[in-house]
Amino acid sequence: MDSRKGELIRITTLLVSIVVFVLSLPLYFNFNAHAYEMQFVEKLPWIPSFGIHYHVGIDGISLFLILLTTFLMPVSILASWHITKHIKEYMIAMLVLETGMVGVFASLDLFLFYVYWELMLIPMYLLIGIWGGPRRIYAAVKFFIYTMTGSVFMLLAIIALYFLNHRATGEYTFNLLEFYRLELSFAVQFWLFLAFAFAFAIKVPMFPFHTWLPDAHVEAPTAGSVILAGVLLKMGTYGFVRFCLPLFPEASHVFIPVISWMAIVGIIYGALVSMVQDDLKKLVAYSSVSHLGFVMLGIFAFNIQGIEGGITQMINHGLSTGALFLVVGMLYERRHTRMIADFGGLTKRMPVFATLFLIITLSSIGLPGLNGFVGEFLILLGAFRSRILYASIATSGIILAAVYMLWMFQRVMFHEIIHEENKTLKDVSKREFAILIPLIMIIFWIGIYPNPFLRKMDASVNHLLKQTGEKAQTVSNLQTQNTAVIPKIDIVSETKAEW
Amino acid sequence: MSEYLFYIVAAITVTTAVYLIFEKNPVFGALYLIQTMVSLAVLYILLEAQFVAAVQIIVYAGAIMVLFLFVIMLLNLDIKEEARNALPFQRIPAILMGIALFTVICIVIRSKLLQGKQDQYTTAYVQSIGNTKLIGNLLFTDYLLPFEITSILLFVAAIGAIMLAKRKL
Amino acid sequence: MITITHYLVLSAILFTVGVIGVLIRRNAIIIFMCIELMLNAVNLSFVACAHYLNSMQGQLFVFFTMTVAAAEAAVGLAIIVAVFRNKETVNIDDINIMKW
Amino acid sequence: MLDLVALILLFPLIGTAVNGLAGKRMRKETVGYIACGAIGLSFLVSILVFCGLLLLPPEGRLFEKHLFVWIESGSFRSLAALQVDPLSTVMILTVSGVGFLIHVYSIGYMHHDKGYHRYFCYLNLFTFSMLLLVLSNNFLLMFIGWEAVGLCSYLLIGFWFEKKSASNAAKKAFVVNRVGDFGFALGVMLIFLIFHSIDFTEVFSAASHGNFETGNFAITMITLLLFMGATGKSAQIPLYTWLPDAMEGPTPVSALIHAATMVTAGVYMIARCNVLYMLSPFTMTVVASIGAATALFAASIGLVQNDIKRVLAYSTISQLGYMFLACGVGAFTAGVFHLMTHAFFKALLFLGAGSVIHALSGEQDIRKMGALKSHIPTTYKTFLVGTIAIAGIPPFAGFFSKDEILLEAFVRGNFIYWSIGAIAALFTAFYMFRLLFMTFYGESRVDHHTMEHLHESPGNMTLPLIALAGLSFVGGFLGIPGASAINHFLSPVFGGHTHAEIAGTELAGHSGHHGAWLPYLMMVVSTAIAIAGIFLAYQMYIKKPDLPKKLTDRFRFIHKLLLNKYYVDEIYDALFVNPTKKISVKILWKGVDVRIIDGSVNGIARLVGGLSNVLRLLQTGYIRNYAFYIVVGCIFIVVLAVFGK
Repeated sequence: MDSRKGELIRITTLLVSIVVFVLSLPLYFNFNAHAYEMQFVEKLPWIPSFGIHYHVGIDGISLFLILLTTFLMPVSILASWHITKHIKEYMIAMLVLETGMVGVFASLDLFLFYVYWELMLIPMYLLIGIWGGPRRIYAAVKFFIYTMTGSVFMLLAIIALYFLNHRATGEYTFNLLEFYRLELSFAVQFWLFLAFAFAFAIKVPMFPFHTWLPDAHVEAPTAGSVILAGVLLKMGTYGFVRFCLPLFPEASHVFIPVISWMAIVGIIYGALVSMVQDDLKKLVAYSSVSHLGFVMLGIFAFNIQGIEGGITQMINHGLSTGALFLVVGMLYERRHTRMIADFGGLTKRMPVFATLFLIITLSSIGLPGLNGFVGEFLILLGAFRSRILYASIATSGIILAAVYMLWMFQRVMFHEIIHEENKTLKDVSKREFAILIPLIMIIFWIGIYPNPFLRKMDASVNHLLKQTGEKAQTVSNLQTQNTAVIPKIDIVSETKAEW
Repeated sequence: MSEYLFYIVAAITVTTAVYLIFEKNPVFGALYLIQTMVSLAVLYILLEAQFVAAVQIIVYAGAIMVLFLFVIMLLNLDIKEEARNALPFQRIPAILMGIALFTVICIVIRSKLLQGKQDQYTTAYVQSIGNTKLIGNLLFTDYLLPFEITSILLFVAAIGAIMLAKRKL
Repeated sequence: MITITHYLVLSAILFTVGVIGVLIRRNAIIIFMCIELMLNAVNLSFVACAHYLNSMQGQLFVFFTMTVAAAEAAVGLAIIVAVFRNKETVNIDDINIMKW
Repeated sequence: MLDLVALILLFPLIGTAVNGLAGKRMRKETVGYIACGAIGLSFLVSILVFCGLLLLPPEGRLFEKHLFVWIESGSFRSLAALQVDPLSTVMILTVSGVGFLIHVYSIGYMHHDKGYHRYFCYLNLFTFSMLLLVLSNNFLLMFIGWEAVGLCSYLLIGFWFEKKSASNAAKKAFVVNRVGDFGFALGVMLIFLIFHSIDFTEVFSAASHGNFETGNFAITMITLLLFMGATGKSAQIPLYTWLPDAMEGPTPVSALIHAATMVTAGVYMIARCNVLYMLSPFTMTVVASIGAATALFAASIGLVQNDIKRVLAYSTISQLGYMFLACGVGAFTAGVFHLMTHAFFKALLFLGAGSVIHALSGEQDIRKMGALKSHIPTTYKTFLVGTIAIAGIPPFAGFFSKDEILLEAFVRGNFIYWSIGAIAALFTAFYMFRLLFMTFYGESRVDHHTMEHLHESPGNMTLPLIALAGLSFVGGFLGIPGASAINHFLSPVFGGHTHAEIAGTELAGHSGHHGAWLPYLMMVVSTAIAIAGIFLAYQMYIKKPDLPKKLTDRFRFIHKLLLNKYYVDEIYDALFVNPTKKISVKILWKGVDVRIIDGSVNGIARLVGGLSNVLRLLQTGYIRNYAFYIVVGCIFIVVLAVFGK
């Protein structure tokens, strides 16, 4: 393919993604912050005989995730300017990925959700498998199979819900809002929660389902890593908020200790392992495990601070870790290595880059005044309100975050330049500057004035808490009885009548 | 009379079929198969299906089998072609399975699981119009669409055969 | 009195013989002929059923079967010729790359 | 006038932005003027605000300015709002005043540095953060300032990032501070849990209205956690180790951040929360004990150090210990007073040390100095003022504040606190004069090459020195026993509770059982201690220069222990740093992650693969074989259909 054609493809894709972003902005401005109902709903029959609809809509929870997706897309397309291998296919994969991601966050029909969920898996698989690093096939397959394993259980649970709903209401539908109204027995909730949670926990990824992440990140191209960390991981946490909590409130309450401990272990473990990595991308990947642990802890605090913090932290992680991957990508483009030991002293050659990198690093550490702090503090506050012990242990993660990020920053950017190759490095180009600046502006914005964001979530999060709280109370006695023993009624007998 | 005829023809059919599968020389095999087909045509006449009998001889025994013979001769195959036998151990199980299959089919036939419905085309009715004419009528009225699709199938097959067989297009 | 059962059993015998042929022979052309034999066996049961049920559908089906058989013979033999041209053999045991 | 308070923050922020974004393209002079101008304006506004506050009646001296709602989630609410009261006014005046002088000094000191604009950008950012810290009206906003000063400290310690030791020290400072911040953050959360608010006014009024009995467990936890934050920021045991290393930064930075302002944030915070601390006697004991221990511990290390800046660093830690001792016995005013005077004379000492280093082209080892008195007279004179001030000779600033702390420790605390404080004071006088003598007196040990370049610093460096010397001289008069202006001024903040009848003016209250003569006796005693220390130093380093060597040989073990700072860094490394690294690599990463989790995942994959390898043998590639399976399958299905029912 000649270069002019490639350039045309790049520019077209970039324009498309920018247009999508611009189109997504009215969602924010026209969003009614006082309503908890789904907004901008569209519902068209798709396969009416099975009760499947093209049913999309957003609330205060998905709003920001969609905006994050549409925002990160042009950024990552700009960051893939250097791709020369199969540009056309690459760009197609990126755009299909965007469709899938936005679809996942917007769908209110579980069937549609599942379709989107799987849809975005394929371009990601290709992005890693075709445009990735040397061990890309291993990483891509690992990523795919890990996610698929979880998805299968989720699919089963979705089908079970479908039939349970039919038995309760006599109507065949995949409508999520209908499912919200179901009164499920505790045993059913228990198993369905497990199935959903398994799928989402892999996606998050929570310890100990995280090992696909470092490999996938290391091998993926820069843009792939950005999207993977920025958006794909959020699908797991989003899934917990959107599906697990409101659909299975009692089960969710029972699982608080399990999930919280997994999250806490993830926070500390991710941080410790991240600390000793010698590959930049791996380091950032493990730090994601730690950050997402915070998000999960916040969500399972079951109070408004925790969940709002969790959602904020999802956005923050998308921005700062996305930015970190971009930065690592820039280094990689220059030196074709990601080993920390190959760098050192870059500040001298690349002062502007150093400043940007530092801001991003600090945002990831959670320095007050930058975005990371708002989310982390709210999460910890929420967790603290529900279980002091959890929050106290998790807070130590912020110490470790400082250790691993600053140590990395020091080894990459500070000291004398040892390697000859590093002496001729160029500072950020205009394109790279254009990539990072919007991210940094939002990092500051959320850090200094997060209130507009938080206000838009209020109604939805309050509603969510009401949903989970009210439903949980109705069967609270049952719950206390069942915490000790795993319920024996399995889903098959519950739904067998339908078959 | 027709009873004996059936038994005789049936015996010939089975014999030639068995010869076919144990015959080493493909040319002879083809000839046995032709004989089988002719015998079957006789059975069709016994079943008062004159048109089918005619087509059986013309198309099957005539056209298709000639094609077979033609290919056999074109490829100039001789007996040693079957030298390599990768699955010698499959011979006995295969025959056993064949017998098992036969048993199963017989059981199905005996169990009368599959029962047909009596239709209007009695022998007398068919003879009053004529077997061939009746088939023709049906083909061009009720079965027009399958008939046309068949023509397309043949067309495609012809093209496909040419595509496959020609070295260079 | 010859009943439908006679014809069906004869058809079954012919079919089974065809199956055994397919399973034990290695010459592609003979296997092909065995398949023709199986087709014919089925044809026989069609015609027999049609006769004893006073129906024309059986005969019409046989007609279609024959067309398909003709088409199949044409294409199948073409394939055999093509394979022979490449591999210098029609022994299907030598044509076993369709694995793993 | 009070409305202008937001400007105090705005100016340094503008300075930061201008220097940060455009500094590289501007002339060095412009950069310096902008930075100094920003802080100078800030200082002027601070004075205006101070005057505005003075115009209010003493009880009503509390002004809050709401800017915007920062974080709000459910019942949690943190405003971006500023609070002006006597305590914060003292702090902003100190910070912006001393900060301004140090900015001016930096123009000369950093003149040849390549990162000139970067330096001033950071310095302005620091001033902004510190001012935010002291002006905020709630705990979370304070936490921004709290962490942001830590960041600036990080940036400035690692300013010469090419030096490995500098960047290591920077990282260490940030991380150790983070350990403290861990406690602080938890403390803030606990406050929210108990008080349902993090607003200073609301929390303190709730606490002081008797809702909590003295010794309340929650309050004790809160205060302990907050104190943990303070130990990090203010370099107290056990988190003091970062401060000596922080001397890797440029000297004015050490003066501003690691002596005068940032490190006192912990003291400020405890003074700010005095209401809470007074409710928890246990915490007060902890604070006082740690303060006293740190004062003595750091002073003892300071006795033998040879790096001019390190001596000052340990001195800083020791003085901070004094401040905590004061807070711990409930004498918050004394603590804040010492904070202020310490800011003056320690900034002076550091800048003086900077001037010496500047003159000697970067030499910091006092063993390679000596007899500099005549070469750099201005520096010498001002340094002398600072040394006398810190040693506690009347009427210099240090005397009044230190004396007050010792008095309070005796009156409110017990004899042990006092005696520890007294010993530390002795040490202080000794090591400071040792420093002075070794640097400016005796024989010159400066090497020949450096000697040629020996020069007095330029005017923009000496002027701040002179100004600070003046402040060190007169600063103490703000707190003359009996007529203490600072006591009076701060009493609305600290006087709101029954326990704290502040020292000084109200000392008469204690005269019942101690007698009115006590303060005067104390003054005499502490002066005598200081003079003893000075005399000792004079004996050892002027009169008998070979005496130290002998002593060193005699007490080799103690000397080595002190020289190596009690091996605390090594102990920490062995206890925390290395095991963590090792566990992370060996057990967590290579063990759990790679072996166990990935091992089991890959193991499952391999198991499936192995099974498939067995199963694929069925796939022979022989068509007849497949046909056979088909037949078997057909038979099976038919049998199932016929007999299955």
